[in-house]
Amino acid sequence: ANRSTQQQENYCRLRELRIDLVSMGYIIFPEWYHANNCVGPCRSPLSTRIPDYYSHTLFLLRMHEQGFPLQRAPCCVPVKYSQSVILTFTNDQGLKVKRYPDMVAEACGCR
Amino acid sequence: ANRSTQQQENYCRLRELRIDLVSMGYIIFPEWYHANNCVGPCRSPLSTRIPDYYSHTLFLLRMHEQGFPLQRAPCCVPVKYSQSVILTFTNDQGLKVKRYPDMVAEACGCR
Amino acid sequence: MRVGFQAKNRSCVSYGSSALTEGMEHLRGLILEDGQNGTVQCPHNQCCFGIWNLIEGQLRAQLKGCWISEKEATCDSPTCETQSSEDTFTLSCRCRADLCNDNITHERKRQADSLRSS
Amino acid sequence: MRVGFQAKNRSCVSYGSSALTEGMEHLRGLILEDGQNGTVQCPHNQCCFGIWNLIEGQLRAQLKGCWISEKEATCDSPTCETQSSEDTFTLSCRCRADLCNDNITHERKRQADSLRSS
Repeated sequence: ANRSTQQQENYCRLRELRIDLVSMGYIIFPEWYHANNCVGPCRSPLSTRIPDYYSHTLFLLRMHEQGFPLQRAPCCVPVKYSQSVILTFTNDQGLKVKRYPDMVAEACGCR
Repeated sequence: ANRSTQQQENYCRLRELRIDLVSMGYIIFPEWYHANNCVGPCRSPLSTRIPDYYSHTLFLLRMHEQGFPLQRAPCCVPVKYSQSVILTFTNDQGLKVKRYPDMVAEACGCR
Repeated sequence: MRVGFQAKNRSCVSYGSSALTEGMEHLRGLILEDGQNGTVQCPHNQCCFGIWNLIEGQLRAQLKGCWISEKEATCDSPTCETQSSEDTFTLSCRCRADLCNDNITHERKRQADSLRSS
Repeated sequence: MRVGFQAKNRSCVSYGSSALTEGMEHLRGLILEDGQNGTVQCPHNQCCFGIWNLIEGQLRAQLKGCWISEKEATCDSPTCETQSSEDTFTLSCRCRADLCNDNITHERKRQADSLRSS
């Protein structure tokens, strides 16, 4: 049971990541935010470990396991995002508020 | 112009990949299909190179460029799939036809 | 490309049996149901297919008809030949000529034919 | 968690100016529009915010009000202090106490205050 937990811990999943936005230069608010990131290896079996199941990924992993070299192996990435509001400078030192999609990673998957 | 073309060629994009399904053991048709795959590096600037633009990816790349180590760098993955029909054996040697989503990579993006 | 009047339909031999236990709805119009033998017409870009069991050297048809040929999974062969080189219980083919799926060519049949003709 | 009757609103100093050229709709109800000065009430988990220009040592307010505090971008400080250590033209803060965004504390002001008190 302990070993299985350890394996799950080390599988593709959402981890905390705080991104500093002030250093971007043109962003005023928020100064930073919890963007999070998807981290961890992608390997078989997919279905029992991850809610997002892609047939394409499954077949890529099988090819890989059968010894065929893949130009790009499956990768742990965000499959669901949420949006956020950002206050930035405009080009002429004015202020602008805008809602940006795909700001925060909410769920991960192997693709 | 030539150099720019070369750079685009080397950027994250859809490449042909044929996957053999008969070797999976339980699949009868199709024997193989054009699954395709997303291959190539992800780097700034994102917006001019790729139609699918993610704020999350943009900020990850900026962090990376500013010298902060990322646990997982942006990765070139399918962002759009299409479905396909597969004919397989059932557990008791019967036959089963099913439509599977996410079979074919149709578009790529950096996530 | 628009399909003109010249584009002939594909004719495939059809056979439906109880072997198909799930997903009949995906093959509606592409096979005849309930053990009927006959011919079905499908768009000219479709493949014919067939699945047989090989029992004591005898082929027993399981399913025949038109296959849903999507752009990403076409068929190349004009004749129905088994892809598998192994000694399997189930033989299958997809092919792209009218009525090409009537019978399947397989190793043991080919060996027997060449023995007979020599 | 349901917000009970005990949960007080947050009061923030509000100031709206023509500096906000785009996206006013996202701050509707969170700032007073058209150069009005006053106080706005927002849910108790929101932050107050303020943006000033620093012109010849004088602070000129650009925008004040409640900030849309989403779970992924909260504010920690009870007082309004500039995050930037650089000598910038624009100063800003977000803070989480009633009316905390009336004025901003910044390096040069702090230096001047400490000189005065010594």
